[in-house]
Amino acid sequence: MQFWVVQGLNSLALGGLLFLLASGFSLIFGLMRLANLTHGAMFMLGAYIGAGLMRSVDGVSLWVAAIAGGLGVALFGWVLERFILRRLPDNPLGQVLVTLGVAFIIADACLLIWGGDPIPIPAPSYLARPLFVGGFAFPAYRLVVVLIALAAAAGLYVMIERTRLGAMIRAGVDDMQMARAVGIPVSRLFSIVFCLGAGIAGAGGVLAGPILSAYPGLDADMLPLALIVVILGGIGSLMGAFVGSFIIGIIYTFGTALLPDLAYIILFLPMIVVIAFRPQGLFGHVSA
Amino acid sequence: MSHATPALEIVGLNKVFGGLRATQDVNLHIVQGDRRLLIGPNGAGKTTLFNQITGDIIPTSGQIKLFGQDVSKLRPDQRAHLGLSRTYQIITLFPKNTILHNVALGLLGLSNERWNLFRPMARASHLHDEAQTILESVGLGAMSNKLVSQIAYGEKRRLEIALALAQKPKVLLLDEPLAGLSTQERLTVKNLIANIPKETTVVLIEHDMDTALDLAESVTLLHYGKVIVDGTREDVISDPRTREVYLGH
Amino acid sequence: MTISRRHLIQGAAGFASMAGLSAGVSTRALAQSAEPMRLGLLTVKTGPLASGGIDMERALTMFLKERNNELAGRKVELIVADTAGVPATARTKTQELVEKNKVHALVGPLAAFEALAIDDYLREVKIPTLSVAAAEDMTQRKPNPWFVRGTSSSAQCAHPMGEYCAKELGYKRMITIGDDIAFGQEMSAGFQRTFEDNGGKIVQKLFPPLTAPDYGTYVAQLKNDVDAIFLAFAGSNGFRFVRQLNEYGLLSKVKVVGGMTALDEAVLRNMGDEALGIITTCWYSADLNTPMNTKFATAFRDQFKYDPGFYAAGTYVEGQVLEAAMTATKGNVEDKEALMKALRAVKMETVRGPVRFDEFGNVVGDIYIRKVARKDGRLVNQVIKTYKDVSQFWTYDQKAFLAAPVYSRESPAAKFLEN
Amino acid sequence: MNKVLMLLFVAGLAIIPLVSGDFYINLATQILIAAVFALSLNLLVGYGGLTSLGHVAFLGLSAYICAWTSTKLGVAPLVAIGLSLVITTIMSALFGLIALRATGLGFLMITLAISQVLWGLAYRWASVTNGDNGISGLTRPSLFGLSLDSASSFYWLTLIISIFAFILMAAFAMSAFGSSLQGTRDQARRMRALGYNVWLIRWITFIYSGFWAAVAGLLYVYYNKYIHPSALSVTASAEALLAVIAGGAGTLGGPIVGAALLVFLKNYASSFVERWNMLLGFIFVLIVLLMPDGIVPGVQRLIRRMRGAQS
Repeated sequence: MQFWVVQGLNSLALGGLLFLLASGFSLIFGLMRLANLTHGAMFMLGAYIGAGLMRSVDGVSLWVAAIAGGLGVALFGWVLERFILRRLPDNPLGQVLVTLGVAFIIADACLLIWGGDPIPIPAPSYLARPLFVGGFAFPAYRLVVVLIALAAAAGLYVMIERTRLGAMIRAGVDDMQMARAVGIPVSRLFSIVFCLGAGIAGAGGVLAGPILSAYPGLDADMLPLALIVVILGGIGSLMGAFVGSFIIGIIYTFGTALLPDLAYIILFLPMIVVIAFRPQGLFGHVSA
Repeated sequence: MSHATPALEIVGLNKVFGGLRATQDVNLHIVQGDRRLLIGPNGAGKTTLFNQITGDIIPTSGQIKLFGQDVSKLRPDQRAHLGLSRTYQIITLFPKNTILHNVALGLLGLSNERWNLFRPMARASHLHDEAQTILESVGLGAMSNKLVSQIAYGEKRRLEIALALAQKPKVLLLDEPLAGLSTQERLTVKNLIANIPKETTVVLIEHDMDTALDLAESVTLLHYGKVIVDGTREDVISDPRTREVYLGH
Repeated sequence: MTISRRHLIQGAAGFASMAGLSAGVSTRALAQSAEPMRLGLLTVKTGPLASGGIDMERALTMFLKERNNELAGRKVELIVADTAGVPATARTKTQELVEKNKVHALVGPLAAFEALAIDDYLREVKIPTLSVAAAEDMTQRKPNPWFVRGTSSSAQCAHPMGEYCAKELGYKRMITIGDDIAFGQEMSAGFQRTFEDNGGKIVQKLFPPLTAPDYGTYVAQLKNDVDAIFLAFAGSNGFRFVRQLNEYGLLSKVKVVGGMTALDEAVLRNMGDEALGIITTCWYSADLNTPMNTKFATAFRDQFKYDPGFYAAGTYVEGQVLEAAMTATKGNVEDKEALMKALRAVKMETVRGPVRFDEFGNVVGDIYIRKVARKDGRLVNQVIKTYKDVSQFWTYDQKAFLAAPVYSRESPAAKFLEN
Repeated sequence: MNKVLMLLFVAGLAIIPLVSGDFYINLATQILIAAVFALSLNLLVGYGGLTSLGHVAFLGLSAYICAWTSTKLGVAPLVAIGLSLVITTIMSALFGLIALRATGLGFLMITLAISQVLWGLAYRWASVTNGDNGISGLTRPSLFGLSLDSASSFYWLTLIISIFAFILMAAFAMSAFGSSLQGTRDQARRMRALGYNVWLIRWITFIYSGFWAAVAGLLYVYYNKYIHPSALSVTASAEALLAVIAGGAGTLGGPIVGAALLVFLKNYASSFVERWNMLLGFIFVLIVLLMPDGIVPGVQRLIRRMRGAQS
């Protein structure tokens, strides 16, 4: 009983964390058709900015650090989009090279600035205690991560479905040429969406900090997860990223517990099955 | 081949996208050597019909027969080997290659040489000679070494047709071959189409009625994925339903 | 800041004089020659293992600087190579140090798989190597004659810990959890062996993959009817695991003990009160109260603002061992057989305490049981018990030990697992 | 003219062991191995438009099979080599069946997933792979009684195999089949209408590419005499992919230039530049900004422009 309850909550918490990681990736890919391989590094950069800030300035709360991390990485994303990626439309191989190249730079810069040791990001003290759920202890902060992910999903949903910006994004996702033709400022839209995606990754890195900490290699650990979620859920689909995150959370948590020998491959097998039989992902319309 | 067997026959064809019925119970009977014009307003399902004939889109139900053979289950490349060929409304060429190479690819597709993993393509001189001849026939012979990305739009339109002709098709589907051309260019392409050998069956989608009707022997009017009128040129033109579809109520 | 500390080979002159040397040249002449001793350091300065690698470089540089870059009257030129923690790169870098820089001896590499990747090459080129890599078989079933390890084998510190847990702490039922690499498996196996030989039972063994994004799912699997958990983690994983135990409120319910890298000084400085009271085992502690270590640890802390841990102290010990051996050969490093013999004959007091070497080149020395405590505001590993003169074979018969298969996930078999 | 240059280049490569020390010979050997591997990946990425992020699967598979059969089963080197090539080629045919269900990002991910599954097996299936300890103890066979233990003899063998590999892969790219392959990259739909079985063309390419990756794997394992799961890591795949793109995907010289650049930076420049990872990143960004198609096409364009300016 305890196993199922606690692991169930673990699945949700990991799912929430993955959504914070993958939603920005999905957003960027959906509109720009750009596989942003810098995404893991942006997540790590956010975590380090947050950790550095909380460590060097007294009294900075996690929430302030998350906003700072988000803004910092969004700014970085703006520079990357404005000065490099914009020159590479219709050059997917060039995009691969440049996004991986920038990821190398970020990883090495973080090592240079913050050193090789892991830096903890403390949860707010009122969330640092475990909470009792049906008699079982569970970390309060992990439950909050689920709530944050739900709030982020709701916020993104409202933005995409109810706002003018969202309408333009949807138009661009559906048919870029048509969007251009009806006068949507596509290049400005790209900048905004890339910044937004980067910002979510940065803030996500800080918010995941109390669970993961900031450490060298966080980028490489996270990038495949973002890709798996997005591929499984369907590229460019917010709903897909959301459901994909939680499915991966469940598969990983229960898979490693019940089939420990498959721990290494548990994340990749379902993906192979999904792509092989449903190349567009569970919720995608376009083929991957 | 007896004349009773149509070159292209479509039986009870349906295609549903989500809730949209793009093709509704289409039946067509096109005899060998026919010049068939498909007309209909935008969104009538003309290109969707082409895509089902070539196999790019799998129909929801119904049959497609080439010279009596049911090809509904065949892949597009297998249908090409049975003599089916097409052009595209949106230019679909190989932009990084020369015009000559484009046509040579068209020739290679039906030759077993395409499976040769080691003989250099550059040494396949017979392919290039034949491609050159085809390019001469569409008036592009002088520019065969230019890259597709370097030639004018009208020339690309002609290359589209040359590429299809290289396959020596028995049934040729032309999707708006005159789209976007100047009056002068239209005339050139029209002559090109008119000179296609008579034994080739041609199905044509075209909005430019003046030119297209000259080329056509029979006409099919599609509307909302359905065949509205089907018959000889004169019959369809004079049919009141044609007027209704094009002029509104 | 990006200027390298590495040196280029000094040119053709150095090469020619090297080539001209023969074994017959008197050692005195050598010690006085202008030719410096070239020492290669194989370390990791990029990627996830960089933390320990940077400490290795800092400690060795500090060691040489304290001696004015002179060991046994011979100038020492240090050449540092970054293996990036990749075996194939480690091999190339070793070749570079040996063939291009013509080093006389090597310190490093950091990780076991790096040591294994260069194992055959070291035998081929016969370069005395002082490593911190803990792989058991490098000094057991497949000993490399050019290898000296002044730190410990993977299980060397875990052996006394198993006995300590069973005898002194009175634990009966325990869980081991560690990285799913040879290092973690060998440590868990060694702990299990002595713990069970002293009446304890290992009822659960877990090995999360190195790349596990989060230990939550493993924390939730831990059996709750046990006395304690033994951590066989390396790098920052122990730190992350302990933090997550705390998150789940388990740190107050179950005792935690650890292997030699579970709560190293390197991660301790980033931890809080949750680490207090955790007992770990290692061949070193920055808090070790000997004059030599106090001097070293203080100097290191003054310079880098944190306590030296496993990698820093280990490399410093290797430096001391090398110096002692060179003193014995009167500065002759060209005669590699002699240097190697001298290295293995070293018997001395180092910052970790007294060390000597067994016939396989592995250290015999003191192992400390340490408890995390707060001292002058920072967390330290306070020594609470010392096991004297511990060998890699513990108290077992060496022949029987070597006849059994090397420690692994399955060996020795865990007889008391409950599921 | 071009042929003369090529011959001079090969002659230059052949005399490297006569004029330099072991370290540089070994560096050159590694460049050749990386180049064969990058060339094999280039068939997929450059000529087929199929961006694989898991190509090390084949290098690693063949290296592991060779190491395992040689050291644990004790089979003769020729048998081990044969088994590695045959099994890896068969596996690439099987993996191709799965991977080619997708194109674009889906293909990238599924190849990544396959290589990660193999990586996981290499770590976890320790009874065969020795897990994290890797398989060591492989010795180089001798060839017609000639020992391959010295750096120069192994270099020459690698050079000969690399030249063969280059010729056979270049012939493949320039053949009628290669033209078809490039057609499927640029305009898959039209190719189908022209009578080409696009899927089959891609599958054959996938297998052929897997075969040459297996050859690179054999060279890799005999060079290192050691194999570790890190040879199957995403990083290793990404490095090869970056080499192909940086040098110029879809050109014959590109992957060689890219592989040389990467091996050089990783193994040599890292001795002088402490933050060489960052340098590598900046070089990639610069290449993309200055020569978006990669170094080889970029330099070719530059030369054409200079010639144009002269005349």
